Amino acid sequence: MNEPRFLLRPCTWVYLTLLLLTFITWFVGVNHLSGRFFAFLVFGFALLKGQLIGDHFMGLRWVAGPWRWAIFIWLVLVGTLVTAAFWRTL
Amino acid sequence: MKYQSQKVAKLYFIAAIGLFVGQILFGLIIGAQYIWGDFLFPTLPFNQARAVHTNLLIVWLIFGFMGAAYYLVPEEAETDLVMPWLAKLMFWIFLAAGAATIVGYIVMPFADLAKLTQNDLFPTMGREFLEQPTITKLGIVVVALAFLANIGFTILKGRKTVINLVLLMGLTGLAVFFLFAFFNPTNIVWDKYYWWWVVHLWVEGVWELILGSILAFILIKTTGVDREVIEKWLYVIIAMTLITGIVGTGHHYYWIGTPEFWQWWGSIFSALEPIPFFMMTVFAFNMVNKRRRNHPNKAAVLWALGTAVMAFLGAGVWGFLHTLAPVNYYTHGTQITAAHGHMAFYGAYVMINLAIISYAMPLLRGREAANSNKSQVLEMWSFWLMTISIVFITLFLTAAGILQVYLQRFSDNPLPFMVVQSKIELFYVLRELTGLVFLAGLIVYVASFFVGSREPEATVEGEVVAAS
Amino acid sequence: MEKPRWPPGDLVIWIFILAELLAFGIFFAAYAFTRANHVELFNTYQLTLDRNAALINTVALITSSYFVVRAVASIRQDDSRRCFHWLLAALAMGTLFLLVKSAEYHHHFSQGINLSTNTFYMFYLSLTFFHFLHVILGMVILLAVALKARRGCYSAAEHTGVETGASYWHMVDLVWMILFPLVYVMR
Amino acid sequence: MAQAFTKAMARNIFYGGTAFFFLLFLALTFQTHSVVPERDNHEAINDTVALGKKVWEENDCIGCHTLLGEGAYFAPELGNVYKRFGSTDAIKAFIKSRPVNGVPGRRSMPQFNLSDEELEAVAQFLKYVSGVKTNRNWPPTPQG
Repeated sequence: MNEPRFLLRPCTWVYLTLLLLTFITWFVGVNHLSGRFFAFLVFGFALLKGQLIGDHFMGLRWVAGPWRWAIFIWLVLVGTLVTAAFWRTL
Repeated sequence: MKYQSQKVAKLYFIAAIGLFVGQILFGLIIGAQYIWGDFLFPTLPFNQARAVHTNLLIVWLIFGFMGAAYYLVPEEAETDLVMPWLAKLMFWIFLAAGAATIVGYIVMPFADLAKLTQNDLFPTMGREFLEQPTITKLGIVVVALAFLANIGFTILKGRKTVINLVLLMGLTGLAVFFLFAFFNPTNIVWDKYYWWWVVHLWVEGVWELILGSILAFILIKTTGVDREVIEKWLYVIIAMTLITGIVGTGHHYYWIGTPEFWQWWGSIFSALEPIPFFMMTVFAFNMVNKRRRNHPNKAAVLWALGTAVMAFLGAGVWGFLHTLAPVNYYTHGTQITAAHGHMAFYGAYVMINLAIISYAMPLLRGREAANSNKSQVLEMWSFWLMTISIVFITLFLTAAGILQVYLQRFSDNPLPFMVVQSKIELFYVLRELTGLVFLAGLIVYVASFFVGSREPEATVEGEVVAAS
Repeated sequence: MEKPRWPPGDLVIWIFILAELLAFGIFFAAYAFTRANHVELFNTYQLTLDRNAALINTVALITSSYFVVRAVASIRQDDSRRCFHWLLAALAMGTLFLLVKSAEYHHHFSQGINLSTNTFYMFYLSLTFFHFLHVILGMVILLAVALKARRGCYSAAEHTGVETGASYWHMVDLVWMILFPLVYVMR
Repeated sequence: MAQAFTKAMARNIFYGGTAFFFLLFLALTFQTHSVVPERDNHEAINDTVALGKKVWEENDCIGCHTLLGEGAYFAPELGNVYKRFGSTDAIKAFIKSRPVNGVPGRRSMPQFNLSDEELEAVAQFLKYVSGVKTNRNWPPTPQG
């Protein structure tokens, strides 16, 4: 292991971040918070979580070439389409 | 040809080509009826001639598949067919039953045929593509069972290759899903729902397994590429085919009384259906580029590549054009469907049959590897004539369809069906003229079997440097 | 060390991951655009969903993905026993997901809700059920990998199978990350 | 190499994927079965309609016409013909009046010489089909 250890493994930090973002999303959900700010906040979290999973769990961070961006591109596409559809309704 | 019993394939191929000629002639007749409505009326009304056109297509394609199976299964399994006599017997039974049915369509009104064949006892006839009298359907089942037994036992006895297994799965699926042809409830929604289990699960399901395995066989033989590589591609392609195609059946369930959710499931999965066809194109060109040898039968390679391209265009692209529910709302049941049907059937199934016939026939007729140059040149002419014709037929029908949709369904003042038909007649004339070119191509194709058969075989001009 | 040009696991699984993501992506976009035409309906019926169940399920999937990451790390250190245990833990989390989701379905079905009830439920049931089936498929793959790991079929040198199963499972997790806010929360 | 693209893997995906999606298809079919009775107008099915469907089939009507968009594209859509014509009598009158030798230069429906019972039955069958509830009330216009 030549990466510095901050108490926990990097993947554990990622895991905790995912949990934190999930709890915020849930909090927004159970309180029925609505509108552009909250909707796109939790959706942004979702995209971020997707990128973390792609990078760290699926290991694309350690890959060179086009596959490095496979998940990222998908997230951008889905993100754009969903945002376009939700924008004027919120 | 390595095994004596492969010879039985020749019968099947000859019958297939003969029926193909019949199919095209009747196509021209109904094409003419689109222009001159009273052509041959009332001797041969449109519906009877159309039944001949479509049924001949199905029957000759199945003859071709069976011939292909009898040719390639022994070679792959490295053993003779277990029951060559049964293959011959079934050939004559199938041909006689098929011919009798076709003659029945031609010489008598449909209702008389129904009476003659006792349709009352077990009514199944008179549904699109399944027009056959019940007795013919039963005959098809018997022939299919005997055929599967013959092929199946041969495969069990010999070497088990992926090509043989996939082919067997495809042919078994063909037989199994045909059984839904016997389910004919009065409730029109269920009638239609399960009718598609025959039609869709055939042409967008199990037939593609047959197509894939025949294509893989031809590519192994003509390119010399490693079997492992080709078989892996075959698996990936057929996996994508069924993954998208099975739920893709939903694109037929938009407007027949079935629930709305099919519009979503059907649209999404059938939108993915072009993927396996695209992969097939990439696969075929890849293998030919990586070839380890130049095969002297250039015509067969041309047909194989043509299949991959035209199947993608006809089934993939033209299918996608009208598969999404919001588009299909307007195009369902118009000439757009006819356009797609023509190019898809030609590109996928006609061409793969002509490809295997092109590859196998010279060997069945005692050649070492290929026909003479002269014969091959003729055959390649027929390839271009027929293929370009079908492209134009498709384009003309698409144009007719777009106009039909606009005039009949989309404009502010929708016109009645027959009024619209007379307005788009020009395209039917163009389609019919192109159909004549197709017939010319077919005549050239048949001629290629007789021309240059005494001349020496074509040879390759020098070896390829093996690609890495 | 030079970075590899290929993602971990068998390349073929990545092609299928892309195909699956494409299908889910289209489904998500279809949901969003259909919602834009039926905002009232979607907002009303979204409230009938159980966000607590969705939270448990999200946590279950994330945790399970994390366990799979640990399983891969274990086999990279040549510890197939530990790899097996992490995979079992991941499977347990997957089972939890299936149970909670089944309870949700039971609740909806007992109210007579089905794909044809309305457009919102059509999407909700289609999307989550399609995903549900992927969880099952992913678990079958993980189970196969786990059993092979226990038999010691993998090593630090050769563990493509573990990476293949892991990549697929992370995809199942990834899709749920989008699905959760999109269907349960955003309004 | 990690990117080994093995045949065994491709095979597993073929078998697994096929089974998976076929089961999904069966599940959707099951779901279809539970809701179709609300829309398929089965209340209208009786012996006359059943006879009508047989007449429809034994004369290969689908060889020229479409029914809910499926069939041949040579003659008009009949899924909504009851609505277009307005009554079963109009349908019967049309079928009955077809000239034996057709119309010079134009398409014409053959004269099928149906009995009164068969005529009534096929008209009732078409009436039944027009009562099937299709999505978005397909076809888009009364012209079919």
